Amino acid sequence: MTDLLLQISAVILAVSIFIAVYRVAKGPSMPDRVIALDNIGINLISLVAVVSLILETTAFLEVMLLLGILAFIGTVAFSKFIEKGVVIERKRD
Amino acid sequence: MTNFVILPILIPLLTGIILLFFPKKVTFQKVLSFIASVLLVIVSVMLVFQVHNNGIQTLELGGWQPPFGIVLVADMLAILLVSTTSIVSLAVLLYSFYSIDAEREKYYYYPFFQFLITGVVGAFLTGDIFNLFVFFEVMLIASYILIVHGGTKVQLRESFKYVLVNVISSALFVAGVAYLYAVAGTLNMAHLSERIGSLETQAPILTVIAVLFLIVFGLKGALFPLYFWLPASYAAPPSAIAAIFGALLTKVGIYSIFRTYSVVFVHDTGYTHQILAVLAALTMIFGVVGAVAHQDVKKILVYNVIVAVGFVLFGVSTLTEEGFMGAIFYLMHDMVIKGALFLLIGAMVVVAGTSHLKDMGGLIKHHAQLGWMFFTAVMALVGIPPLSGFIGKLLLVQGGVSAGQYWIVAAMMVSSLLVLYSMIRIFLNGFYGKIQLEHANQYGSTKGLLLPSAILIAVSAGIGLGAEMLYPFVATAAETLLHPEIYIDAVLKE
Amino acid sequence: MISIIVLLGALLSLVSAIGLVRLPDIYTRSHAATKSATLSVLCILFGLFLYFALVDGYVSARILLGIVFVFITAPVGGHLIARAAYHSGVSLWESSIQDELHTKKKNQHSSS
Amino acid sequence: MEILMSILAGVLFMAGTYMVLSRSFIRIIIGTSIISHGAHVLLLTMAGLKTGAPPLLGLEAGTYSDPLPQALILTAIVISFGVTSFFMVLGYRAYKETGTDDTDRLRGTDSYD
Amino acid sequence: MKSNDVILQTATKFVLFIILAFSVYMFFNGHHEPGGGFIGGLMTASALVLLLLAYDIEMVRNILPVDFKLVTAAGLLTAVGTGLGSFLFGVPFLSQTFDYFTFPVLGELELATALLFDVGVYLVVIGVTLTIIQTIGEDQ
Amino acid sequence: MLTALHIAIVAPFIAAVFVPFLYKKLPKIHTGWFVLTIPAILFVYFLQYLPVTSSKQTVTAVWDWIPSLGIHFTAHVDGLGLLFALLITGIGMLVVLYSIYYLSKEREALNNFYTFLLMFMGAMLGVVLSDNLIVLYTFWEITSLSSFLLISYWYEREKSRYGALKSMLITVMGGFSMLVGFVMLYAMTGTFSIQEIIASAGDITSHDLFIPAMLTILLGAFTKSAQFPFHIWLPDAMEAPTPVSAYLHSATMVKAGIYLVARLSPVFAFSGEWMWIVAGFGIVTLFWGSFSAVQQTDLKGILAFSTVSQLGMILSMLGVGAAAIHFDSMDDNLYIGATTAAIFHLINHATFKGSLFMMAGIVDHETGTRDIRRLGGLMTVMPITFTIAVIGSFSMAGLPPFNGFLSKEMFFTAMVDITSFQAFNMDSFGVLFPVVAWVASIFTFIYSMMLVFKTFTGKMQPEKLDVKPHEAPFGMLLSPIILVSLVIVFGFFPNILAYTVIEPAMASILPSLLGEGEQFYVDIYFWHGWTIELYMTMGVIGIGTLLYLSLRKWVAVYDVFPSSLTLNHIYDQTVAGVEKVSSQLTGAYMTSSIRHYLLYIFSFFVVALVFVLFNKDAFSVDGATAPISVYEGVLAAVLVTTALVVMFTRSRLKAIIGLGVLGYTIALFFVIFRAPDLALTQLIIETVSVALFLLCFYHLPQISRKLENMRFRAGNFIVSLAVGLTVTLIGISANSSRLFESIAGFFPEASYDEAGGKNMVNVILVDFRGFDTLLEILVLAIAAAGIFTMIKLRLAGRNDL
Repeated sequence: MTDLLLQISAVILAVSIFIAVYRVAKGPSMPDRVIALDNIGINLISLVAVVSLILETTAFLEVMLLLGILAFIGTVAFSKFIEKGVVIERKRD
Repeated sequence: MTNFVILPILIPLLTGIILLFFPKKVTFQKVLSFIASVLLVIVSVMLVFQVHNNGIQTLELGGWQPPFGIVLVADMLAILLVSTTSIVSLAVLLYSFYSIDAEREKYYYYPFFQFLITGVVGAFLTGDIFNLFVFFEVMLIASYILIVHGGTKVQLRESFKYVLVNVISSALFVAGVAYLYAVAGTLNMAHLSERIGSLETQAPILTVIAVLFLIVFGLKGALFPLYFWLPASYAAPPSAIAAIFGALLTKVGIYSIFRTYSVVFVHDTGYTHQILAVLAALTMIFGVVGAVAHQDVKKILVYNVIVAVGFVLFGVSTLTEEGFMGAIFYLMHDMVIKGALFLLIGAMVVVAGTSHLKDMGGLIKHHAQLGWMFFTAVMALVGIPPLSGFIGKLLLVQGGVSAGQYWIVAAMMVSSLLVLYSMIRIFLNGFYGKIQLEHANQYGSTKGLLLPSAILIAVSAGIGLGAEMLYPFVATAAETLLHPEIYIDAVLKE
Repeated sequence: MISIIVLLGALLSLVSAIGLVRLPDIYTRSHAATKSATLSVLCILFGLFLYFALVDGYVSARILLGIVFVFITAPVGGHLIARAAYHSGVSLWESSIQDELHTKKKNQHSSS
Repeated sequence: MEILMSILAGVLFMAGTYMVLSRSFIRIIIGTSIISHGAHVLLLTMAGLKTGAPPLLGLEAGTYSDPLPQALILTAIVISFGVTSFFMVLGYRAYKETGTDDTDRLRGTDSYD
Repeated sequence: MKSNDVILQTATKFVLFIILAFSVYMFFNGHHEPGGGFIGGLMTASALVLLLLAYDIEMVRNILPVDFKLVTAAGLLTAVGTGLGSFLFGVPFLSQTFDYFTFPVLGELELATALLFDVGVYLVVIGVTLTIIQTIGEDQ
Repeated sequence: MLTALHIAIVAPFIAAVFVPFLYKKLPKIHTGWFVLTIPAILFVYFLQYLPVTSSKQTVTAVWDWIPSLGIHFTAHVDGLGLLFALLITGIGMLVVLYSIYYLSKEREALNNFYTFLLMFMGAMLGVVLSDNLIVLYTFWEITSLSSFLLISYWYEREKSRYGALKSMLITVMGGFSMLVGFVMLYAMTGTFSIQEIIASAGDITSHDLFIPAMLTILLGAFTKSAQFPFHIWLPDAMEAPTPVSAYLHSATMVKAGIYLVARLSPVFAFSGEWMWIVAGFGIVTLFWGSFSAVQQTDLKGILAFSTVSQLGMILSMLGVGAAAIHFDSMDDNLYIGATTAAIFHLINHATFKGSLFMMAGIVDHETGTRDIRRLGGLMTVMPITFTIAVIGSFSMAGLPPFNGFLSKEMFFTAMVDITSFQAFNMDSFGVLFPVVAWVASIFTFIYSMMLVFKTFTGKMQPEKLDVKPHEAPFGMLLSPIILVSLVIVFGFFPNILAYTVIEPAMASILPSLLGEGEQFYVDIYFWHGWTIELYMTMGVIGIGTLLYLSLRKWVAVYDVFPSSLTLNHIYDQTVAGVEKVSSQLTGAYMTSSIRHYLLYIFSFFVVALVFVLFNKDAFSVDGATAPISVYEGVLAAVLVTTALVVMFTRSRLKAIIGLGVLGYTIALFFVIFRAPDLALTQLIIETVSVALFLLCFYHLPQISRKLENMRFRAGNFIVSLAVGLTVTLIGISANSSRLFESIAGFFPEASYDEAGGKNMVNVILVDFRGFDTLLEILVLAIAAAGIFTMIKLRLAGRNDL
């Protein structure tokens, strides 16, 4: 029972990711894609968690945390890129 | 000394790392690289004798027995090539002192150079197929940078192509390792050899993998029809770099084919080696056709690099003792003489102010030494005895005849003749002929540029005249390759 | 029990995904993507934490850290994107009623 | 699963190859990156999938997945990162210097006379 | 267009410590749990990248006045250096060893030369990532 | 062991090293005087061997070069070798003497000239005195080289370079072919020693390689000896200074081919192919050379074709002489005479042709031209030269009482005799030999007369000459005078040669005829009686005179041949054609477009692998596979979709984001496949890469749609699909044939116990395979330094050399 529910959750999460990928492909604007990407990152965390449950292992805890960190950094980078055209700024004035 | 085998890798590696700290101290860089290169020559020659006296030398890195850890294997073939590499690299280094401009020197030229040598030497010495991949990458990334070093337009243009092709071939390499691991479950070449050699049943998939590896190494080693990237990219960088490329880089690919096709993929030689033989023949023909087609001295020489690939691999494909010995002799010869020729052509371009044959002429009037050295080197390249190319060619012909590959022997001779034609044209139109007056006032100087080539030509003559002294070493090398058991026993110590 | 929490989280994520597709403009989509997705991941991580705590008796600081981290960063990320979208000129849904930033900026512009 | 993953690796190779064959720098570089992904996936697949617990002894499982390919892939990933970043900068510089990102305009002058 | 990044910068200060702490944890625990020199190094680097994103190059340079190329070289030297020790002891190159020591405060700890090697890896990864990003960032 | 003999052979090389120093240090003295000592000493040295060889002894001295490969520097002096050695040193001496007066020490680069000449001399000695085929080959190639250098001595002249290249290409081609032949001989007999090969000659005649070996070796000999159709290099070689022509291109080098044929006769001569090929090529060359000589207008041109023709004559005699081997003993052996004639004529030719070349050189030197249309009436101003010309030419034409007459008579005898040989169809088709020989001799007569009378008689045309002609200095005349004296001496006393030189040489060529302690008896005499040969000679003189006098009327015959069919034209066309075809071919595929290159590479990848896969029947789908969960399937769909999006998008940013998604999905697969370290690494690296992509490609333009049309993309798609399929097919097959267990079982136990780590992947990275990791960070470091360099170091606009 537990396992079935977990499998269903995994499928749902995977489908969510798929939908988000659709958004990435579709756009229409760049920020749309970045939001979708952010969403994919978060869903990935969930999916890894579910997979950890399915596999009953603690090996992937770091992966989840890292995903969180990276999704954040990625989002920051993209939004800066969209907003300012540069990712890393030189001396601000 | 336990760690003797790793010294040829460690010396350039450590030198390069130390040099990374002091990019702007050019004199220090020169001195240290020179010392390292000399040391490398000494150590590798010592290793040759050690291998000769005590058999194959191995080093289990980290103390882990193969096939679990990485093992360095200095068998005779590897260490002979390492020695040749060390000599060529020393000569090229000397040439660099006078030919590389100061800005380049300040931007890590010497460290990159040392790292390139590290990669080349390591690829020769490793006994693990994945480690071979890693050494390839070391060598390649250093070569990418050396090609683009300086960032002129033509360098950027050609290096883009060069990098692209090599990145793809690296990916294919990984794919090849993947397949091989699936089938054979191990990475150590001796272990692979043992496992594949023990097969009783047919393993057709291994043949496919063998061909895949042929493609991967063929891409690095410029085998037909995979060499297209080579001519332009080798002609783009400064002569010293072109020399080290022309002399060494393709040889690593060839060596890898040599190694895998004599030690690992020996289950279906009638099939795989016939493919290799045909490709080798096509390589020599197409290579020399390219050389004849060009009027640019650098291009002519670059295409001749391809011809040599065909020669050596033909020797490999014969699976005979003569063929193997011929391939080894020819490989060593080609490293030396291609290095010399690239350096000489470099000096020639410096004094002529152009690399196009139509714009030069009569150089021998003012640069007789250069001219005669070039002539001698060409003769060595073509295989005129008693210079170095001859002995390899003789053995290759013997191997071809005893393997019954008459057509390929004929192709070899035809391409030799055309090699002669393509190269002697440089001599006739560049050194001989009417002096081109419009360039007369800007003739450059060959100061410091001739000594390195002189060393290499002397080595070439030494290989030819002193073939008897070299013979036992080469024979041992061929022996090891013909009998993989020797290699397996030395590595796995069973 | 735990699987139900997880399933809940998964469903939330589906909701946010549907929102991501169905909602009309970037700003509303951003809302769906960040808010409900954050909730979904918190649910699932909490489920995971409970599972290890109850089943294996293993209290993982890393999961807690993860929860905290997502909690902090998700809103910041959402904010940044929305701002970037706005500044790069992505238009609002036609049915939006107010655009305060726009008027503010205009004022700034005219005053300076 | 292995067959599925082989197909996925094939798809990655296909996508990468297709992009590499196009004319703009950035697509080519992305293409090489995808091909490397394909190779890594292939290596993992070829080692056999789902054969045991993650290769961490702390988990005290009965069987573990083959750790060797994982280590190899890790090495390969890092190397391909280095190479890809170099390649990217190369593309960037080539664009700045030659003023084009079209490989067809990068032919150069090769004369055969 | 000028815009303020107060929210980002505030969040960054906070997040940065989490990341750094976590990366150090992953680095030291790498021998037993997922992690190690690579991952630790990359995480530290990404923390610094975040810093670069939130602030600017000069700012980061003021905080960390280090030539990352030298960090790279130092890392390489460390990694090779662990191998060089083997010359002294007459064992194969890169032989690693480990033992358990009891420390006054920390209790029994495992010390492995592999860790030293990993330090080299760690340094190289940080050095490389930041060299690349800084160099490109400066060029734009 | 190194002996005096070896030193004698390499002495010229050693001397050659000192020539440049002498030239530099002692500019007052003509370098030739120093050089002269070398052939002189060597000539005397080799004379000492005459008694040895006359008593049918041979001298052998071995010096190891590469004994492991059967390559010994074995010096072997027998009759044949000594004959050539004496020719080389003797004529060499005269040529050097002549050159001292011919080449000005003020204007010419004598250091080069004499270095090359000495190199040649040493090489030539090496060829004729080596018993080892490989050593012979070594010296053989050096003769080609030094010939090249001597022909192109005046390197600023276009024609010199042309001639040099031509001679080198043709002779080196022959050399390569010969090398293959030698290797085949080695494959049959297991030795490179000529004497040993001769000893085992009987065993190899039925070997498969026998005929190929013979043909390839003969190709070498024919190219060197300028046999039809390879003779075309010789006329162009006349661009060399005249001493060189006299030495290399008439007396010595061109005879190396004849030497080789003679030397290997005992090996091959038993076969009919040998006889027909050698004799046939010889006789055709004889005719063609003499026929072509008549149309020449350049003195040296006439001499060149004459040399071609005479070489053909010697060769045909050697070929015909092979008939003798079919008899067990010398008694009543009708065919021995041919070999005798060959050797005798070889010597005669060296004497009269050498003198004629020197004569031509003198005329050239003193009048400034060699064109017979501009010359005439020199008899009165250059009487000595005229005398030399008369003696030389008449000997060449085969007129009594000169030595040429004797050998010509013997030649006719041999040609007539062969028609009675009862094997290899000689008795039927062999009749062509005397007929062609006779016709060729008529032309020989004509051009010999032209040499003398066009140059020295008739009216002098001073207006056509740049300088006022006068007789040459005595020193210059000395060498030709010595040579023509020999012409006369050998004419009257041919048996001086018969006992000392010819008999021992024959013993080398026809060893099988000699029993224990036997020797040849050669007796050459003038008067044979009223034989058919004498009638033939008379016919030659009669018809030849008529034709010479009516030359103007029939010379138009030569115009019948279209110039596009001449061999020279064919050579030029071939060389130009090779270049042109090469350019076109190379230009066709070396487009310098990376896309094309990649297409070739990928196509080859697909074709080769798919071919092998199915040809070897390696494709199979079975073997254990892990189960697939639904969510994994969905994720696979995500991966495929993303890949397709990235493939077909035209937006740069979309492609980069797509790449990021791709990387993250792959990381998720890593999680599913229990690889936490991989997932971690992949995630971070993907993020950093994406950041770098953004950094780098901000400035690049959008991917334009216009650039890539449908066909372009369809082609790419097909290729990439094929690549993907190939990878998949091999992957499935490899998965289905896991032949061996993985070595993975070792790691779980060893990781903690021996390496002290619980994370196996990390333990492998830092310990088991720490070396990989070390190199991997090296790659990273190099990449970083490289990126730094690439951004900072810009030598743009600099032209790199």
